[in-house]
Amino acid sequence: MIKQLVGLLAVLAVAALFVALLPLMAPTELGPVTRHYVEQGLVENRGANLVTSIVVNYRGFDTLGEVTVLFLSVSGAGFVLRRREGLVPEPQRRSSELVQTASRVLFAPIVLFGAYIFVHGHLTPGGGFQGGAVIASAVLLLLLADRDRLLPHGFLSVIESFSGFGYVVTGFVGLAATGSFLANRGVIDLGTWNRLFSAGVIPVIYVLIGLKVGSELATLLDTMMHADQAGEGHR
Amino acid sequence: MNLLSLHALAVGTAIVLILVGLAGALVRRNLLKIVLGFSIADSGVNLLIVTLGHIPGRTAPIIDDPKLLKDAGSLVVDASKVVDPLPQALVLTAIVIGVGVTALMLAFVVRLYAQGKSLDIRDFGRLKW
Amino acid sequence: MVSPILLVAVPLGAAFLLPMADRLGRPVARGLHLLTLLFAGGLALRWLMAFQAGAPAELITTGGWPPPIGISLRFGVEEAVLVLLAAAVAFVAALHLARREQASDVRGLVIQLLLVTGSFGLIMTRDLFNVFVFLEISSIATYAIVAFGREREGLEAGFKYMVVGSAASIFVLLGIALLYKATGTLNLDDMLNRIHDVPPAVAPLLGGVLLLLATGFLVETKMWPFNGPAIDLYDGVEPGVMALVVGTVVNAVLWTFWKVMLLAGDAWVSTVVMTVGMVTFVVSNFLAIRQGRVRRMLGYSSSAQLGLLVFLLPLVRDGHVPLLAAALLLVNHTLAKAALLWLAGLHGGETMEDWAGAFRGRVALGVTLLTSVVAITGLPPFPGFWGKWEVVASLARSPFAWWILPLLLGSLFEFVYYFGWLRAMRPDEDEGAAPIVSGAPFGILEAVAPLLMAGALLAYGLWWTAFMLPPDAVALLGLGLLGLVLLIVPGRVPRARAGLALVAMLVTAWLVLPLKVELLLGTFEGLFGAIVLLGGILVALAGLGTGNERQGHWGLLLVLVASSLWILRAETLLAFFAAWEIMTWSSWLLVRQGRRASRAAWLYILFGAGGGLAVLGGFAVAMGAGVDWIRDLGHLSGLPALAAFSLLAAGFLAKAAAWGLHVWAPGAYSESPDTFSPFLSGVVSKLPVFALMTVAVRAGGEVLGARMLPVEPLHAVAWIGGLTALGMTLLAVFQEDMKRLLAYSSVGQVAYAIVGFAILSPLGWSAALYQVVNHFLFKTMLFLAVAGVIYRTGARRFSQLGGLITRMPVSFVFVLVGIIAVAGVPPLSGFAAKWLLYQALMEKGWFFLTVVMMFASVVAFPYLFRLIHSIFLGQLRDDLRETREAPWPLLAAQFVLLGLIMALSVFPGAFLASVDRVIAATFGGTGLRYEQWLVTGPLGYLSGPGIMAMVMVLFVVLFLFLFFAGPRPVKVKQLDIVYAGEVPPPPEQVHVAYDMYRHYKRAWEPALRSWVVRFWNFVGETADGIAETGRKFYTGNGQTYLLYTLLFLAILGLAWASAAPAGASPAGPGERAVATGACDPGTGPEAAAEPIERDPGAGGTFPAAATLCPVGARAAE
Amino acid sequence: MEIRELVGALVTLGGAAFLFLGALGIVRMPDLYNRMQAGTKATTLGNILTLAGLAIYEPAWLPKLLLVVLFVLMTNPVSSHALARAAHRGRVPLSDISVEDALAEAYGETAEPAKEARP
Amino acid sequence: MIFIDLVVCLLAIVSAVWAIIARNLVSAVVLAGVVSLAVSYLFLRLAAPDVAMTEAAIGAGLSTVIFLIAVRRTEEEEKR
Repeated sequence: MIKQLVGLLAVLAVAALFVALLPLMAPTELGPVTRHYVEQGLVENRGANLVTSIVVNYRGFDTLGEVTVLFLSVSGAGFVLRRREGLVPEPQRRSSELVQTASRVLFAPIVLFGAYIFVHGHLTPGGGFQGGAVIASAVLLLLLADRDRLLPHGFLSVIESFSGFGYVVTGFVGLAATGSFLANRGVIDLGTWNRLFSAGVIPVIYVLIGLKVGSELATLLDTMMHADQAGEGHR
Repeated sequence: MNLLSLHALAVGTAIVLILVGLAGALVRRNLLKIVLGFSIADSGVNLLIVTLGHIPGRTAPIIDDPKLLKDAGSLVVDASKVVDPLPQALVLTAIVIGVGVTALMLAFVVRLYAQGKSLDIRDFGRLKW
Repeated sequence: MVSPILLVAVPLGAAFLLPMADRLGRPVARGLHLLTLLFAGGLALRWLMAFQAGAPAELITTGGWPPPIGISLRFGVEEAVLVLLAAAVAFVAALHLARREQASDVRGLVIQLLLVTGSFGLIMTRDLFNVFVFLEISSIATYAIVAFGREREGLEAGFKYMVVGSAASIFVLLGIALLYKATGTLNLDDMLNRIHDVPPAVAPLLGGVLLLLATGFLVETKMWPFNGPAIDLYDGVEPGVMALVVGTVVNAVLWTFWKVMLLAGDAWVSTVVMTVGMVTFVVSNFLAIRQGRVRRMLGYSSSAQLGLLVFLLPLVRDGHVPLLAAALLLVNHTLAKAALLWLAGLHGGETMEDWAGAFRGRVALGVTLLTSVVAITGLPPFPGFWGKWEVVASLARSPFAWWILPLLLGSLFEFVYYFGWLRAMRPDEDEGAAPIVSGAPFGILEAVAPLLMAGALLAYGLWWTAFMLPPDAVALLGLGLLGLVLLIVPGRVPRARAGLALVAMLVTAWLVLPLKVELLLGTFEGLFGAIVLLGGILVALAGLGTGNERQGHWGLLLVLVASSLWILRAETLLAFFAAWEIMTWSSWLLVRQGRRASRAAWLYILFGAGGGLAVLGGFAVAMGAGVDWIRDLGHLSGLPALAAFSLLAAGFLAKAAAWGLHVWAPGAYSESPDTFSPFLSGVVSKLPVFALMTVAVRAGGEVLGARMLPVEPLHAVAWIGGLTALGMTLLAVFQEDMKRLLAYSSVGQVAYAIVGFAILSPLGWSAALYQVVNHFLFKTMLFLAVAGVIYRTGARRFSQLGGLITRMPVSFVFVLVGIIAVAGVPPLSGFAAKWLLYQALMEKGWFFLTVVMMFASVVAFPYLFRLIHSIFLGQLRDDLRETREAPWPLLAAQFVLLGLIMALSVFPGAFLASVDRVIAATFGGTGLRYEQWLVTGPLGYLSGPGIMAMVMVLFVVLFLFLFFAGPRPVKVKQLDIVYAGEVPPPPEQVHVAYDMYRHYKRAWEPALRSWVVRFWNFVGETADGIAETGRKFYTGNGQTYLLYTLLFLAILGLAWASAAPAGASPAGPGERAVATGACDPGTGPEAAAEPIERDPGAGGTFPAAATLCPVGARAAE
Repeated sequence: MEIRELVGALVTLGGAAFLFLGALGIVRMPDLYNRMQAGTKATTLGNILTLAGLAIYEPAWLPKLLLVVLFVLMTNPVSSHALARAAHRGRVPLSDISVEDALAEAYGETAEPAKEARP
Repeated sequence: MIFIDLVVCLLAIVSAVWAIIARNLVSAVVLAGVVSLAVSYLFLRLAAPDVAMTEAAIGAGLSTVIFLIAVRRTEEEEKR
C-alpha cells in the first residue's frame, strides 16, 4: 500500500516536471526544416499528402526501421509463443454457418478497401500502415468466424519476406541511381501533382509497406489466437 | 494561452493520459493492466507530439487544393496555411512501434500465464538479489 | 568504396529473406546469417583501414537529401570500431548458438540478425528520431531474444526489463519531441548548432528536457538504480545470448548516449550523469561481493563497467579524458565479458560451489577464463589496463581529480568478487568436494567462441604493451612471450618446460646484464636485476630435479621474471605500474598453484591488487602535479609530495608485508608450490624494497627531510618495520610447519631491510641493501633445501620429520649454513648486515628501535634451532628410513647460493664498496670507509676474513671436543608411550618436536593474539553484511523497478525545477510563453528564413564552455 | 438545387428518427435479445436512410455511399446474429415474458437457461 | 465545437482512469479502446487525418483486438 502511495506521489512529481515544461508546448511557427518540407514538398516529391512525403521519402529511413520493428515484434511474439513439438492445439468451437459465409464474402471487399487505402497513400490520408491494418482486420474476421482455420502461412510468409526485401531493393535502386539510399528524385518520373501515378517511388513503397504490414499483422493475430497454451510449469 | 482552446485541451489531455497510464502501470498488479497502462501512456505521448506540431487555424498538410499553393504557377506551398507535418509523420511511426511493443508484451504475458497460472506481477519475482 | 549504408540495408534485407531461405533448408538460412555478418564485419574493416590511411569520416544521406532535411548517418573511425566489434561478437555468437536447440526456429535467427542490425543503425545514425527507432529495434530484439533462455526465469526477467524499458522509451520519445520543438530540427549536428539560438523564453527549460532524455538513457544503459531487471536478465537468460547482447546493443546504446550527451552542455545534467555512472560503478561492484550466483555476479559486473563508461561520457565530451581511453575500456569489457559469459554457459554452474574444479583438465578453457578475468579487472597487459590508466592520468590532471577515489574503491571491490570466484574454482585439495562438471556437453564450435575473444584480448593487449616497453627491452618481451606460449601450449612435461625456462633466462641474463661485476652491482637496476635473474635461474635449475609442478608453472615464472626486470628498468610511471601489476598477477597465479593455496592466493591477490591501487593513487597524485617520469618524482613538494609518498609507501609496504598489511604473507609464502616459494620469498619480496628506495623516496622529496609533520613519516615506517621484524619472529617460533616457519621468518627478515631503508642515511641503506642480497641468498637456499626434504618425504610438519641428517647430509649442511646466516652471528654474512643496521640506527639516534631490533634478532634463535633440531637431528623416524638425498639439481642450486654466501661473508667490503656507489649517487656521500679487508663504520670496524678465521678455529676446537668427549646418543622407541586411564592424544602430538615451545607460548599468548587479523576479519564481515543488506534493494518485482525509475525522474525533476533559474519556475508558464511573443505565429524567428543547407560534414564540435541554463537566465532577467 | 438539399436533409432526418427509435428500443426492451432486435433492425434502416439522404444531398458521393450501404447491409445483421448467439451460449437469461427458446431446442439442450430469475 | 472537444477530452480522461480502476479486464480493454478512439478524434481536430486514421485502425482497432485475445488466452485455463 505504501509502495502504491509512493508511486502516486512520484507520478505527481513527474507531473510537476511536465507542468514546468509547459511553455515549450505552446504553438510556434514552423521550424526551418519542416518549413522546407512544407514549401518544397510538392516541388520535390509531387505527393499531395505531405505527411506521406515525409514518411516515405524525407524520413524514409525511419519508416524502413518502423517496418522492421513490426516485423521484429511479430517474429518475437511468434518466437515467444512458438509451438513446442508434439503439442496439437485443441479444436475450437466453430461459429454458425451464417457468420462463416458472411465473413468469407466480406473478406475480398475489405482487402480491396485496404489496398485502396495504401494505393492512394500519397494523395489522401492513410497509407501502407492503415491499409495494412484494414487487411489484417479482414483476416481477423476469418479467424473469428472459424477459429480452427489455419492461415496459408506459406503464402503470408512469402508476401512478408518479398515485400520487405522489395522495400530494401527500392532503396538500393535509389542508391544506384543517385548515390543516396531510398532516394526518390531521379529514380522514376515524379509525375503530376494530385494524380494516382505521381510522387515517384512513394506509391511503390507504400504498396510494399501495405502488403508487408497486412501480412504481418495477420500473422500476429494468428499467432496470438493459436498460441501454444501448455506451460512448462515450474521447472 | 487560452485555457479553453483546442490546443490547451489537447496538451492537458495528453499529459493526464501519460500520467494516468504510468500510474496504472505502477499501481495495478495485473500484468495485463500494466501493459494497458503503457498503452494508454503511449496514446498520451502521441497526442502530445501531434499537438506540438499543431498551429491553431491551419489545415491538414494534404495539398489537394490549389488555394494552398503560394502562387498558381509553381508547386511551392504557402507555409502559413498548414500545420507542421513532421510531428505527424513521427507519430505515425511511434504508433506502429507502440503496437509492436504492446503485441510483444502481450505475448510475454500469455506465455508467463501459461507457466505460472497467474497474472499477478508479484508472482514473477523469482529472480532477485 | 561501398557505401556504409549497406551495413544497415544488407542485414535488413537478409533478415526479411531469412524465412524464405529457411524454406530451402536450415543450413541455407544459417549460411545467409553468417554471410551477412561476415559482410558487415568485412565492410567495417575495410573502412577502418581506409580511415587509418587518412580518409575522412563518411556522411551518408538517405532519401536523397542533405542532413537537416533527410536522415543522415555518420561513419567514422569510432563507428567503424563499434560496428566491427559488434559484427565480430555477433559472428562468434552465431557460431556458439548454432547448436542450441532453441535455434531450431528460424525466427530466432531473424531476431539475432535484427539485434545486430539495430545496433549498427544506432551506432551510425545522426538523427534523433532515428535514434529512437533503432533504439526500439534493438530493445525489442533484446526482449524477444530472451526467449532463448530457460523458460520461466528468462521470461520473467524479460518482462521486467520490458516494463522498465517501456517507461524509458516514453521518456526518450518525449525528450526528443520536445527538443525538436525547441530547436526546429532533428538532425543532431544541426541541433548542436541551433541549440544556442533557442528563444530565451524556453532556453531555461532545455535542462528539464535533457533531464528527461538523460533519464531515459540512464535506464537504457542499466545504471543504478535501474539495473535490477538487467541483472535479472543475466541471471535468467542463456549466457550465450547475453554475450551477444553485451557485444552489440549495450555498446550501441552507450554510444548513442554519448551522442545525446553532446547536446547536454548543461553542467547540471552532466553532473547527474557523472554521479549516476560512478555510483553505479561503486555500488554494483560492492553488491557483487556477496553474490553467490555466478551469472548474476557477471551481471553486476557489467552494470558496473558500463557505469564507469557512462561516468566518462561528459568528461570525454569536455576533453578532460581522451576518447581512446573510454574506447579501450569498452573493447576490453566487451571481449572479456563475452568470453566469460560463454564460459559460464559452457560450464553451466549456477552457484559458486558449482564452480569448484571448473574446467579441470580443459587447459585451454581454463586459461581463457583466467585471461578474461585478469583482463576484465583491468590488469595489464590487457587493453582495459591501458584504458584505466589513461582515465586516471587524465582525471588527475583535470578538475575532477577527486573522482579517482571512488574509481579506485570500485576497482578494489571488483578484485574481491572476481578473485573470489576464481578462489571458489580451485578449492584446496583436502577440502574434499569432487569437481562438479555440470552443464550440457558442448562441441568445438561452442568452445571456440570464448577462445577467440580471449585471443583477441591478448593480441590487442600485447600490441599495446609492445608500444609501452622501452625500445631496448625486446628481450623482456621475448621472455614474457615465451612464458605465455609455455602457458598456453598443452602437454605436461614439467622438466622440459623447466629446462626451456632455464635456457631462456640464461640467454636473457646474457643479453641484459652487464657482465662486469662492479658495473652490475653499482646500480640499483643491476643489483636487483642480478637477484631476479639469479633467483629465476636457480629455481628453474631446481625444477629440473622436481618435475612435479602444475602446467603453466614455468610459463608464469618467465612472465614473472620478465615483469620484474621490467619494473627495474621502468622510467615512466606507466611502465613501472604496468610491470608492477603484471608481477602481481603472475606471482598470484603461481601461488595459486599450491595444493592448499586457495585462501592464501586469494589473500595474496587482494592485498597485492589493493596495494597496486594505492600505488596507482600515489601516481595519480604525482600526475596531477604534472609528473610523468619516475626521475621527476623529486619535483613534487608540499602536500602532493606527502600524499604521493604515503600512498606509494602504503602500496609497497603491503607488498612487503609490513605489519598491519602482512595478513597475506605467511600463507602465500608457505602454500606456494615448493619450487616457487624460494623465488617468492627470495626475489619477489625484494621488489618492494627496490620500489621504496627508487620510487617512493623520490616522491617524498623534500617532505622527508623537512619534517613537515610532527612525526617524521619515515620514522613511522621504521617502527612499522621494527614491529614486523619482532612480531613475525615471535610468531615464527611457534610454527609446526617448516615452510610456514620460513614464511614468518621471511616477513621478519625483509622488515630489516625496510628499517634500513627508513633510516634514510648512507649507512642505513648500506645495511638494507646488504640485507636484501643476504636474505635473497640464504632464504632461497633454505626454501630450496626444505623443498628437497618435502620432495623426498612428502611431509611438512616437524612432528612428521626428524633424524634426516643421516639420509640427507648435504641438505643438512645447507640448512646449517643458512640458519647461521639468518641468525646474524659471526662469521656469516648476516652478522655484517646486522652490524651495519645497528650502527645506522644508533647514528640516527633511534635507540629504542635499536633495542627492539636486537631483541628481534635474538628471538630468531629458537625457531632457527628447530629447523636443525626437528628435521635433521634426533632419531630417524621409522617411516623415513628409505629417504634419499635431494635430487642433484636442487643441491646444485643450493650449492651456488652457498658459495655466494661464503664469498659475501669473507669479502663484505668488496660488495659494500660497489653498492656504495649507488648510495653515493643518492645521498652524495657514503657512511663507510674501506681499507684492504677492513670496513670501517662510525662505531667500529669489520673484517670479514678475520672473523671467518677466528670462528673457524673456535668451531673446529668445539667440534673436536664434542666428538671425543660428548655424550653418546641413546636409542629409544619413538611414539611408544604408556597411558594410564586418560584419553590418549593422537600419536603426532606426543612427538618430541610437537609444539616445542608450548611453555613460552603460554607466556606470550596475549602479545601474539593477532589484532591485525581480527581487524581485517571485521572489515570483511562488515562489508559483507552491508552488501548483503544492500542487495535487498533488488526486490525482484518489476513494478518496484518501475517505481525506482519514476522516483528518480521525480526527485531530479523537482530538484531541477527548484534549482532552475526564475524563467523555468512553473508559476504561470502558459502566460509567460505568450507574453514573450516568441510563439506568436506568423512572425517566426528570423532563423527560419536561413538557408538550411549547412555544412554537412560538421561533426560534434561542441564548444565546451557553452552552458544552456545560465544563458537563458541572463536573457530572462 | 435547394429542393434537392432539402429532400436530402429530410431523408437524413428520417434516418435519424429510426436511429432514435433503435436507441429507445435498447432502453425499453426487457432482455438482451429483444434489445438487440430493436437495435439492429432500426439502426440498419436508419443508417441506410441517412446515407441515402447524404447521396441526395451530394450526388457525387453516390458510388462510395452505395458501397457503404452494401457494407452495412452485409455486416449489421450478421454481427448482431453472432452477438445474439454468443449471448445465448454465454447463458444470458431470457426475460420472464419470453415464451419460446428455439435455439435451445435446436441444440437439444435440456437445462434451459431461460426463465431464471434475475438477481 | 470547443465543447465537443472538451467532452471528448473528458471522455478520454475518464475512460483512461476507469480502464485502470476497472476490475473486469474486458471492460478495461474496451475502455482503453475508447481512449484511443477519443484521441483519434482529437487527432482529426488537430488537423492530422493521417494520424487519426492510424490511431483508429491500429490503436483503437487492432490493439484492442490483441488485448482481447490476450485476455481470453489468460482466462480460459482458469476455468478448466
